[in-house]
Formats: sequence, structure tokens, C-alpha cells
Amino acid sequence: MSGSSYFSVLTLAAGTVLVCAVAILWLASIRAVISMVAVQGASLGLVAVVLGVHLHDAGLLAAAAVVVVVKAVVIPVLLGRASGSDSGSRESRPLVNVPASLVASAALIVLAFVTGRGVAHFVGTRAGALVPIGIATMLIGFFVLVARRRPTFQIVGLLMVDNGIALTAFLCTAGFPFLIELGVSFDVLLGVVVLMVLSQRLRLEFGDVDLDELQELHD
Amino acid sequence: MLLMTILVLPLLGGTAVALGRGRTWSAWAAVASNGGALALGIIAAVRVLREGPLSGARGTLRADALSVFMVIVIGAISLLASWLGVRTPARAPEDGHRNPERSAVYGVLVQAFVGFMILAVLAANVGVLWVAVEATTIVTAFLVGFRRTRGSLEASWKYIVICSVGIALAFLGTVFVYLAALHAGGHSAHALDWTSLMAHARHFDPSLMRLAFGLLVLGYGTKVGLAPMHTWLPDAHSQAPAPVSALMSGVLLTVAFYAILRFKAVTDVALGPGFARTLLVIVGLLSLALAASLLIAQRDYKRMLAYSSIEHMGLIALGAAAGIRLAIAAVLLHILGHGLAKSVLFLTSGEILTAEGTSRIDGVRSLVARRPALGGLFGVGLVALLGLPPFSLFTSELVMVRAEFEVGLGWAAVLAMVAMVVVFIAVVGHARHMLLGPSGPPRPAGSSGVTAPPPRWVAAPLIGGLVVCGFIGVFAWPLSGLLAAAARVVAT
Amino acid sequence: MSTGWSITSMSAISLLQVVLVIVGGPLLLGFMRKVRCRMEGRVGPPVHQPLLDLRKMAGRERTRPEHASWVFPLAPVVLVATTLVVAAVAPLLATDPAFGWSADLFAVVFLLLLGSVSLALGALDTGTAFGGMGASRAMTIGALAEPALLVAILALSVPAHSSNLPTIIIRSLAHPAWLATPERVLALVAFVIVIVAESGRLPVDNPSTHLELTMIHEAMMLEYAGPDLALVKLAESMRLVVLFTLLADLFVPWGIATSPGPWHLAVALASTAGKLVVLGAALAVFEVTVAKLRLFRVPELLAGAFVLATLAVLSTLVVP
Amino acid sequence: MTAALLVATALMGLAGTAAGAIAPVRFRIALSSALTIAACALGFVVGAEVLHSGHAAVVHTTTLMPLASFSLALDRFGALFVVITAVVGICAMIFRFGYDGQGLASRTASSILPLFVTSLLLVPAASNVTTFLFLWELMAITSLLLVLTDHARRSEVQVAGQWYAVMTQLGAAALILGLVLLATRSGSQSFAVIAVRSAHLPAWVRSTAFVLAVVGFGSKAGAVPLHVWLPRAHPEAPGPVSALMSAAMVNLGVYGIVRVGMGLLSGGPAWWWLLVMGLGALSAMFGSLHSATSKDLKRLLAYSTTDNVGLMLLGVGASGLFADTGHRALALLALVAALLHVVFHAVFKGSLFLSASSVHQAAGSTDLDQLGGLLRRMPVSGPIFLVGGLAIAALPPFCGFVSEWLLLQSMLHGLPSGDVAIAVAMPIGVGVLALTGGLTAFTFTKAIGIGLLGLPRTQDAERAGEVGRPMWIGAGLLAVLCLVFGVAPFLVIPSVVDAAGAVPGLHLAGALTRGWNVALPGVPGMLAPGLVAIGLVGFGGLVALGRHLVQQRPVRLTEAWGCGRELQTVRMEYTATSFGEPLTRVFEDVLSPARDVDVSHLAESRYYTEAAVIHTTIDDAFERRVYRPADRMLVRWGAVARRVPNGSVHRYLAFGLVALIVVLVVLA
Repeated sequence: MSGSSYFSVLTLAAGTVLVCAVAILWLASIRAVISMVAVQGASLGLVAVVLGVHLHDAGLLAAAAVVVVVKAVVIPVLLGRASGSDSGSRESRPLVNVPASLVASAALIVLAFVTGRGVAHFVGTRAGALVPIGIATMLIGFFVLVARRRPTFQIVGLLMVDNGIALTAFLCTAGFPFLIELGVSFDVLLGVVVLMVLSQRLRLEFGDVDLDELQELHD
Repeated sequence: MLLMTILVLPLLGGTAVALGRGRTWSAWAAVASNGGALALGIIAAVRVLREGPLSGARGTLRADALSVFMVIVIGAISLLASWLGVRTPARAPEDGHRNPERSAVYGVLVQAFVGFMILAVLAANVGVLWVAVEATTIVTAFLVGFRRTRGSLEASWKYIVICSVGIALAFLGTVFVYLAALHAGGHSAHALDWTSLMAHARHFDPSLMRLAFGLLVLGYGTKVGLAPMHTWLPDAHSQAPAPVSALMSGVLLTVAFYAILRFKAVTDVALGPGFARTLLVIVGLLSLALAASLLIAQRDYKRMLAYSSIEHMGLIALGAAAGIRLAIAAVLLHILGHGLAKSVLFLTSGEILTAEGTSRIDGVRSLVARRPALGGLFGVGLVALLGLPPFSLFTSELVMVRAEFEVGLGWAAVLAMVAMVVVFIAVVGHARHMLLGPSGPPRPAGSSGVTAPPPRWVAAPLIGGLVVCGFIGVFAWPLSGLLAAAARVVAT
Repeated sequence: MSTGWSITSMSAISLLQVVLVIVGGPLLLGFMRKVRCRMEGRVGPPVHQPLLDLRKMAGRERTRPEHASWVFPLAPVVLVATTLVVAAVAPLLATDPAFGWSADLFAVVFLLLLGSVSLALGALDTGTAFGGMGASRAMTIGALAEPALLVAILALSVPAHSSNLPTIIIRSLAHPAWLATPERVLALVAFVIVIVAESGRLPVDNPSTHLELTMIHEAMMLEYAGPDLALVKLAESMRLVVLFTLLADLFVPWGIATSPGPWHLAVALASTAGKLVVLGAALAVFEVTVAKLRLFRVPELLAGAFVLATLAVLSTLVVP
Repeated sequence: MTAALLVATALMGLAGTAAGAIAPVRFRIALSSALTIAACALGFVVGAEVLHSGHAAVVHTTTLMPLASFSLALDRFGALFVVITAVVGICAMIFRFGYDGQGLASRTASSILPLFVTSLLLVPAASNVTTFLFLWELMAITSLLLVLTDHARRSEVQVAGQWYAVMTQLGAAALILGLVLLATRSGSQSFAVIAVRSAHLPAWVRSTAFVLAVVGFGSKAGAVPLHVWLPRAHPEAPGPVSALMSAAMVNLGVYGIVRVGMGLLSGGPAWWWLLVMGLGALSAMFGSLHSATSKDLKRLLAYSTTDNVGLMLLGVGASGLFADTGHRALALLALVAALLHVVFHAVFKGSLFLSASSVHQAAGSTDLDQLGGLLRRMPVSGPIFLVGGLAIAALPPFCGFVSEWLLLQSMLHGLPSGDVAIAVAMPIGVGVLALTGGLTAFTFTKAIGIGLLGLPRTQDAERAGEVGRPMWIGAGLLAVLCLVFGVAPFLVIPSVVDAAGAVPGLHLAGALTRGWNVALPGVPGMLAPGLVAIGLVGFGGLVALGRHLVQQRPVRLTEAWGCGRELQTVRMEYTATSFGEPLTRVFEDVLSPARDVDVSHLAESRYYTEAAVIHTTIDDAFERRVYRPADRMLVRWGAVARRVPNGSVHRYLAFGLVALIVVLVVLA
């Protein structure tokens, strides 16, 4: 495909990742959030595909496939099943309410673009120019971890951090050698699985918990 | 080949456990496998010293002096931990009787844990290193939550969330290093190998490396338990079964620190020693101050041990900050000494917990008089941990202070010394209440009737660990060569 | 510095000094008592009355509280012995008694201290309340008097570059100007206060009291009887003489025999007697005019002495 | 030769440790003590040989101390301390054959005690920083464990142990920093090299190192204000241990100050030594005051240790001051006086502590108000304590007298040197010496008079009997030495002069002894302790004879008269508290005693009191004013810090986010 269209698609995909992140911050219902995660995973995969096509990098395409399978299909499905039992459960009263979160995310995005500029400039490629988006996604994910009470939301936050970093990785270095990429995605998957198992157990042990009820352990 | 064997042995032990459905003999098989790993590690060390770095599995594994030293540390402590772990699953409060598949799961996970740690230190490639470290997080998450109590679940949740985030940051850092490497003309396949990183580090982009190392310290620092991302550590260490705490505190932290050491070497080549030094001094002092302040009013002896781990990681960070060979050698000696002492202490505290039924400091009284074996072990372990002779922590701390003075970090050494005195005061205060005092009647409340001293085969490895810790503190010859070589790997 | 002194003459001098102290002590006490009585308008007992008292006591039976240990009978002996050692070696009449070279001021102080300690121990050995009381008070005063005494000695020793008694005396004979130097005067006052305190005279202690609760020195000898009591009393008077003589020889050394020969000794004897009479009279008069201090005012007195002595030392350093 | 013996000493001590650890119960004490005695004997031989020949015993190996090297070099100065430790150790161990109280018989104790003695023996030989600190800390930890042996029965022991641990660690920290600073700045670990190069170091380095060393060694020596552990730990330790701590370990603090200040740094500005003298004066006054007013025998002894350390430091400080102002002979004289006091203090304090714990075992208490009348019940241990008490009170003809006399002389002859610092320091020094001398006499009159004389105050004291032979032999040997050294100081003084001469730049014109006498070279100043002793005995004999002649009738044993009081009961006896009362009143402002009177009234009418009890408690001003507030501050800080990690995972993650943002902002 031509350079311009390649870049616009790339931008679009990367942008979607970020938009999904902001949306997740906005949404309260878990189902909607999970679908957003799926979309984010898909668009991350798209980024990988586009880059792979552009650079004629088979390894990258394979990585893209892995990413799509893991992050756009498997994990959302698992999440959906896990949170199926407590259907319709919502992040009713987040630690930071939605408007404030959105403002914060705006601030984080600005921060990402300020701090990411150096890296972007260093990478030099047009794809590299999009690195700040990855960093922003990561930061927002982190923010979700800090600001949301429900276990599922923390899993999602973690995923967002991962996606953001993966995005950065794709944009900077067109991904890692395939094996490592595989290992990374596998780790992410396992991590999410473990977290979901844990959240199941939490629910079994003490019913429907908010995480900040878990303050039994401290000095 | 040798390296492969070292890597596979613990996993073999794990499979044995799986096949043996966690029966006692299989647990012993696991112990044996870890022992074998230790033995092979020593052999590897000898070979490395004689013929230089080994490599295996078509270059994905590489062992220089530093790696084999870490292998020895891992082997030794996993031997201790799995030995004491033979009867741990039966100790899980909610099922007093031995529960086969749970003990099987336990054994397998522990062995996998050990395996991944060995992989981490033997990996030739920083990507593989990262994968291995993250894998340890996942494996241990179950182990931390193994007892399925509310506390343990909470702890494991915090543990995995915080550590995953941290490790993710480390990954970002790795990405940037990779980027720098590619731009410095490394070949993409091997650009992330330690050797090529060290080779090309001269040409890395400074600003990028600065950011990368910052992220790496923050990320791997999370697993090391360095402030400010240490927060998972006290919870996890206090909730996990004793052998797991021993493994985590004794080796996992230092395996993560191994990564920082490696990257520090790269950064030093790229940026000169100043930058990494500043960063490590900051986190080191931060961790020390934090550990000291939180030990003062500590009420739980397992958390006390956990915070002392944070303290020692801070010390190690300071030592690494000094960076000269002497300092690195001391850091490594400290890693070994702390590993031994701390794992013995955690294992002992596990015994104390099962005997006394509480992990609260004010719940345990006059231990020396009532349970001489446990009290004695705990006391001696604390003596070792507080850096008193003849234990090796004394020597290593002293040498670290020396090195810090030599590179002009004297002021940091002074601050560290102040923190250590505070720690000493706090720990001595707590220990006094736990250990000393008249032997009243053994308190029926809570204590699960286990008043018999631990059987010999339990006490033996603990005593052995302390003896070794004291031995390497006095006698130089077994280690000096290896330490020097290992220091040469990462110190200019 | 044994210039032209033969061993015999030196030991003769020592012997003479011992006799002087043994006999002179009681006489001095008697003399002082006489003076007091005269001033109070009474006749008073003869001057040699204390000697008669001693003889009387010597004839009495010795007793010992049944639970007291061997320390009790030993104490008076040690008390007397220490005083005699001082009397023998210190230059009282001549600058060179036997072993005069070993007569060191500090040593003298420690010897006398040994005496006081042994008496206190003897008193405590009786286990009576009064014994303990006396010992406690005496030792307190002693402890507080010692710094003043030693620093005063220091003040005297500095200009002589020695704390050796004969040396000090000879050198101050060589430099008459020292008599008037400020440090001498200050040290003198300190010395007098300390001597009064040490020898248990008014205003620190009233030797002739019969009210136990005010006793210090007397309280310690309550349990002694017969020869033991005689020894304690004797020692008391001997210490007074020794201290007075030392005081006199240190501050007004003229008259002391610096070279051998009976003539010199006679002069020395006369001058010493004269000095003792003067000092004794002065102290007696003083005692008549003052009242006994409350026990807890005594430390103030001694602290004053200490300050004076320190000033003396400092002035030795600024003056030359 | 000597090197081999030195190694043998160490090995023998370790053998004792092993014996204590593994020997069967029946032989445990005997075997470990015997081996320890052997170690001490070897140490004595080494020390004596080195003192005599002046050839240092050197041992060096790099197989011992990882990342450093292990090296010993025992010179004359160190040898003196080795000899002292050896003698005290031998006596303490003989004592121990008969003494197994206070949990000293346990396997732990009997394996650690030899190790403690060994470290005591080796510390003065250490000749590089790592070795020194290693042995020093080994000494600290072993002594701590020994202090704790009786923890199960007395809670005071735990408190004492905690104080000791903390204070000794504070000292160790200061020491590590100071020595490491020196070592790194002069580019070598070895004392010898440091001693050569330290002259070229910048002044601030030298001064910092010295001050840190003074703090470190001061805390071990129990110098005020770092003394607070001493009056707690020494009394609580088992008899032989407390003797070793007070008579051997404390000396090493003085050793260290001299070694660093005069050896490694080869002297320094006047203010260093004025600091040392100041500490000394403070310790002497404070210690003697507290020992004069405390009523527990071992606590009293502990405070008097602080007092004597003060005197030693006075001497050391004076010596340094003289050396700084160029009076080398005087400097040596002062140092000799200080070291001589170290020797003699070891002797009499050893015998005192040992016999005090004999009393403890016999009468079941060391509280003076629980004792009394023991001299008759303990016909050997009693006199031993008496001798020790007279010696420490510097009374002729015992040894304390000689060293105090030398101290006084050195100060006296320093005075005319015309230097202002000296002119101010010396009179104060003499004043302090005199005051402490007086107070010590007071103290031990009390200790002996209340503890050993009079009537027994309790049933236990009433039933007390003489202790086993090994115990009084152990204590007695030291008591005999008190007398021997007091009569014939020429036996030790030359060696002490040699030891002091090993300190660079000090030398004496002529010998310090003439025949049996102590004579100052150059100036007319002589002490004839032998003569004094003969005089005392001679005149005493004559007087006693006279008394016997004038009155042959046998002594009549009577009920004490007590001015006609009805009968003699214990309650009428003076107690230690009442004995110390006048002094307490005099120094009220310093001691600020807490008095509480509780009066119980008769049931019928509250106008008549049934009983009135007065308690006077004197606690340590420094403990009250300095250490407890500091402790409170620490605790408060800990309470504040606890609230930060409140267990919320969100807060923890927030820390991370902030950290990440900081990293991004700063580094990107």
C-alpha cells in the first residue's frame, strides 16, 4: 500500500487503541469495558499487521496473529465468562469519579506526548512519531489500576498497560524477535488468567468485594 | 549441555512430584533435584573459572561467573526451602491432613519457580530474562495464595497486580534498550544478548539509555522490593508458606537485582558510572529509610523479616551504586549471605508460626526458654541478619562501606549506617520480647499443641544454612576466586 | 638531699618526732581546753589532764560487741599506726628525718585517709545506729575535704616543682618571698579549713558534745572502751599535732632544723612548740567564739575551701 | 615463635568453645574452663615475651576474611593489654570452676565464654581495620550473649541486654565509619601503613576519624555520656563475665583511644585531648557520685568502673596534651600513669567483682541492705573484698594508691609548662582526681561497712557461709596481686613503661623506679610504697603489742552499748541508703533523687502512724534526659510511618504511578 495510506491506517489503529483506553475510563458497566478491551486488542493487532505488511516482516505478522488471538479473542472471552456470574456489576463508585478521571487522562496524554517526543524523534520513522500514543495508553491503564475498585477493572487496567507498552514496542522497534514476543504474550495471558482465578476465589471467599475492602494486611 | 541440565533438573523434580502425586518420596526427589542443581552449579563455577563463560542450547543460555554464582545461590536456597517444604502442604491450616493433589500442585509450582529463576540467570538474552522473571511472578502468585485464607488471597492479588505493572515497566525499558541497540547497529536477532549489548553499549543513545535504565530500575526494582514499588513485599512474604517466603526473600529478590546489575553494566558503558550510581543511591537510601521507619513499630515477625529484606536490598543497591569491583564482590557475597540467613529465618518463623499459632510479635514470648531449638535458630539468624560476626553479612557490609567511601559515597554510607542502627534498635527490641523471658507454661491458646521440638531432619538444614553463612564470613578461599571473576563481569 | 646527715641522727630525729607527737598531742588538747575554760571564766583541768585520762583508760577492760568482727579491734591500731608513720617520716622538726625523701604530701594525705577509713569501718562494725551515723557523716566530710586539701597541696607544690615535703620546705626557706605570695595565703586558708574539718573541731564538729545526734567523730568511738578508746583518743590528738606542725612548717618553715646537731634540734623543738601553742590558742579562741555549723552547711564551707585552693593554683600560674 | 603461640592461643580458645558446645554435661564446665585457662596462659606467655623482647608477634593470612585479609601484629603496647586480659581471664576461669550460678552452666554459655575470652585476647593484636572490627564485634556479640544468660529468671537482664546491644552497636557504627574513613583516605587497611600516611591527611579527616573513634571506644569503655549500658549490663552478667567485662573489656576502650589517637594518627591538636580529658573528668565525677549513692553491690562496682575509666581517660588526655605541647617525657609519664591504672584497676576490680558474686552466691543477694555481717561468715571472701575495696580507694599499702599518685604527679609536673590549655586542664584534673578519690573512699567504706560488717540484715545473710575453694582462690589471686603491686610496684612499672614507650614519639629520660621505690626522673619526687607498708606493719605491731601489754585481761564480748539502747536489732542498723543520705543531700542538684514516703496509719486513729517507709531512688540523669526522650521520638516516628502503607492496593499503585511519572518527567 502507499506510504500515506499506510500511515493513515497506522494512525487510525493506534488512535483507536488510545480512544478505547479513554472510553474504558469513561464506562462503568463491565460488559462494555470488556468489549472495549477486545476492540483495543484488535486494533493493536491491526497496528502490528500494518507494520508487518509495510516492513515485509513475517515475524511481525506472526506476532500480530498471536496478539489478535490472545488480546482480542481469548482474554475478552475469558473475562466475559469470569465476570458473567456477577453480570451487570458496575464500577458504581470509583475512587476517582468519571469527570475527574477524564481530566486526569487528558493530563496524562499531554504528559505522554511531552515525554514521548524525545523517543519519537529518536526513532525517526513516521511510525515512531506515534510512540506517545503507546505511552499515553500505558499511563491511562496505570491510572485505571489506581482509580478503579472492581477486580475486573484492575485486570483491564493491567491489560491496557500491556497494550500500551506493546504498541510502543511495535512502533519503536517493530516488535521483538518472534520467540520473545510469543513468550511475552503468553506471560500476559497467564497473568490475566491467574488474576481471574484469584478474583473468582475472592468472590467465593467473601462474596462481591471491592478491592479496597482488602486492607487487612498492613503494619 | 551442562547449563541445560542445570535448568532442567528442578523441572524434573517437579515432574517427579507431579507423578508421585506429591507423596513424600516425590517431595524428597524434588529436594534431591535442587541439590543436584546446586552441585552442578558448583561444577559449572569451577569450569567457568577454568575455561571462561559457558554457553548452551544454541546460544540462548550463557553462563559467566556472575550467572553461575547466582545459580549457586538459587541452588543452595532452593535446597533449603524444598527440604523444609517437604511437609509444608500438610501445614496448610484449612486441611490438617495431607492433601495429595494440593501438595502435588505445591511441589510442582515450587520447582517451576526454581526453574524459572535459574532460567532468568542463565538467559543469554534480556528478553528471555524478562519472560522468566515475569513467569516467576505468575508461578508464585499461586504459592502466595496457597493457604487460601483471606489474607493470603489479598496478598497474592496485591503481589501479582503490583509486580505485573512493575515488570511491564521493565519491559518498556527493555524495549528502549532494544531500540538503542538496533540503532547502534546490532543485528535484530541477537541485539538483546548480553554480549552484544556490552559490545555496542558505547554507541547507545545516552538520553534513551537514561530513560530506559530509569524504567528498568523502577520495573525490576519492583521485584527487588526497592522503594517505592516495594509495597507488595511485606504482604506477600508474610502470607506465603514459609518455604515460599524463604525462596522469594532469599533469591527471587536478588535474581531481579541480578537483572539490574547487568543493565547497570550496560548503562555504565553507555553513560559512564555517574548516572546509574545516582539512581541506585536514591532508591537504596529510600528503601533503607523506609525499612528502618517501618520496622520500629512492627507487630508481626514475618513482616519484620520482610522489611529487613527491603533494608538489605537497599544496602545491596548502595553497594552496586559504588560499582567498583570490590563493591560488586561484596554485593554478591551479601546476596549469598542474606539469602542463607533470611531463608533460614523465614523457615524458622514458619515453624514458630505452626508451633505458636500466631505471627504477632506480642503473641510469642520467651521462646528461647520454651522452645530452645526454634528460639536459638531464630536468635542466631537475627544475629547473622544484623550483620554481626562471624556471619558473612558483617564482612560484606563492611566492605561495601569501604567501597562507598572509596568512590566518594561516604555520605551515603553514613546515612545507611544511621538507618542500620535504627533497624538494629528496632529488631533487637522485638527480638527481646519474642525470645527472652521465663519459661511459663506453654500457652494453650492458639498454639496447635505442637510443643515437641522440630525433628532433627528439619533442624539440620537450618543449622547447616547458618553454619555455611558463618563459614563464608570467616574463610575466604572457597569464594574469593568466583567473587572476583563475577565482579569483573559487571564492574569495570 | 641527705647532706651531712648520718643515719643515726636521722633515725634519732624520727624517734624524737614520734615521741613529740605522742606526748605533744594530749598536751596540746589539754592546753586548748585550758584556754577555752579560761575564756569562759572557768579554771579548767590541768594541761596534762588528757594524759591522765589516757592512763586511766589504759587500765580499763577491753570490750567488744559480740557480733563485731576482727575489724573492730584492728581499727584503732591502724588509725594510730598511720599517724605514727606520718610522724616518723614527715619533716616536723628537721628537714631530714629517716626516709624523709619518701615523705610525699599526697602520700601523707592518703595515709591519713586510711586512718579515717579504718575508724569508720570500726564504727560500722558495731552495727549500732550511732556508729553508722558517725561513719557516714565523717566520711562525707572527708570526701568533701579531700579535693580542697589536694588542690591546696598542689598550690604549694607548683612553685617548689615537687610534692616532696622536705623539698617544699627547703625551697620555701630559700625563697622567703613566697611567704607573702597570694597563692600561699589562699592555700593557707584552705588548709586551715580542711584541718579543722578533718580533726573534727568546731565549727564542723564539737569534740566535747554529749548529744549523740550531733556527734560526728565522737559517735564513731562510742563502742570503744579501755585501751582501744585510749588509742582512738590518742590518735585524734596526734593527728591534730601532725597537721598543725605540717601547716606551720609549710607556711612558716623558719626554725625547723636544716642541718644536724642537737643545737639545731633544740631550736626546732622550741620553735615547733611555740608554733603549736600559737595555733592551738588561736583555734581554741576561735572555737569559743563560733557555734557549730549545721551538718549540711559544712559542705558549703569545704566547697569554699576548694575554690580558694583552686584560685591558689591558678594564681601560681599567673604570678611567676 | 611468638606468632605461633599467638595462633595457638586462638586455637586453644576455639577448642574451649568446641568443648563447651559438645562435651558431655559432666565435663563441660571443667573442660571448657581448663582450655580457656590454657588459652589465657598462652596469651600471657606471648604478651610477656613481646613485652620483654619488643619483637612484635605477626600473623598474616588472606585465607581468612573474605575480600580482605586477616592480620595480627602484637606490639608492646597491645601486649600489655593481652597480659592483663590473660591474668584476669585465668582468675575468672578458676573462679568459674566453682561458680555455675546465673545460668552460666548452660551449653550456650559455656561454649561462648571461651570465645569471648579469645576475642578479648586477640583484639589488641589486630593490625588491620577489618580484622580489628571483626574481633571487636565478635567480642561485643559474645559478651552480649553472656550478659543474657540469666534472662529466664530476671527481667532486668533483658532490659540490660537491650541497652547494651543498642549502645554497643552505636559505638560500633561510629567505629566502623571512623576506621574506614581512615583506611580509605590513607589507601590501606593495615594499621602500620595508616600510621605512616595519616600525617598527610587533611585535618578534618583526622579529626573526624578521631572523634568517631572516641565515640566508639568511649561507649565500650563506658565513658559518660555513653555509659548508660554499663551500670545495667555489668551487674546482670554472671560473676566471671562481669569481672571480665569490667576488668578486661573496658580496658580495650582505652586501648582503642590510645591506639587510634596516638598510634594511627600519632597525636593531634590540643582540643582532641581536652575532649578526652573532659569526657574523663565527667565520667570520673558522675561515676563516683553514682557509685557512692547506689545501694546494690554490683551496680556500685559498675559505676565505679565508669569512674576509673574516667581516671584513665584523664591520664590519656593529659598525655596527649603534653605530647601536643612538646613535653614528651611528661606525656609518657601521664600515659604510664594511665596504663598503670588500667593494670591496677583490672586487678582490684576483678577481685571485687568476683568476690561480690561470691557474696551473691552465699547470701543470695547483692543488695547491700540485704547483707551485713558477712566478714565473719565468709572468712576468706570477706577479706578479699576488703582488700579490693581498700585498693580501689587508693589507700596504702595497696596498688590503687601508686597509680593515683603517679597521675597526680604527672599533672603536678605538667602545670609549670606555661601552656594555657594545660594550665586550665590540670588543676581541674587534680580536683576531679581528689573528689573522686574522696568519694571512692566513701563508697567502699559503705560497701564494706554495710555489706560485710555489723549484723546480717536478712535470714539469707545470717545463714551465709564461705564459698567453694575455686571461687575464693580465683578472687584471692587478684587480691594478693593488689597487695603485691601496692608494696612492690617495681614489678610492673618497667613493663608498663615499655608498653607506653611503644607509642611513637614518647620517651622517658631515665627509669621510673629506683630500687623498690617509684621515682620521677629528673625531679625530686619519690614514693616508697614498700617503706610505707613496712612502717604500717611495724608501728601497727608495736601499738598492738603495747595494747596487749597494758591490758592482758581477755576482751569481754558484750551487747553493743549504743548509748544505753535496750537491745541490738537489725532494724536499728544503718542501711546503705541512710549511709549515702548526707552525700545525696549534698549533691541533690546533680543526682535529683526521687523520694517517696509512704506512711501507714493505725486503724484506730489516723493521727498515729503505724509505719513509715521512705524510698530514695536515684536514676541516671543521662538516661532520663537524653536516651529516653530519644527513644520516645523514635517510637513516635515509627507510629507515624506505620500509617503511610494502609494496605490499600490503590494507594500502593498510586506510589508506582507517581514514581513512573517522575521518571518520565525527569529522564525523558
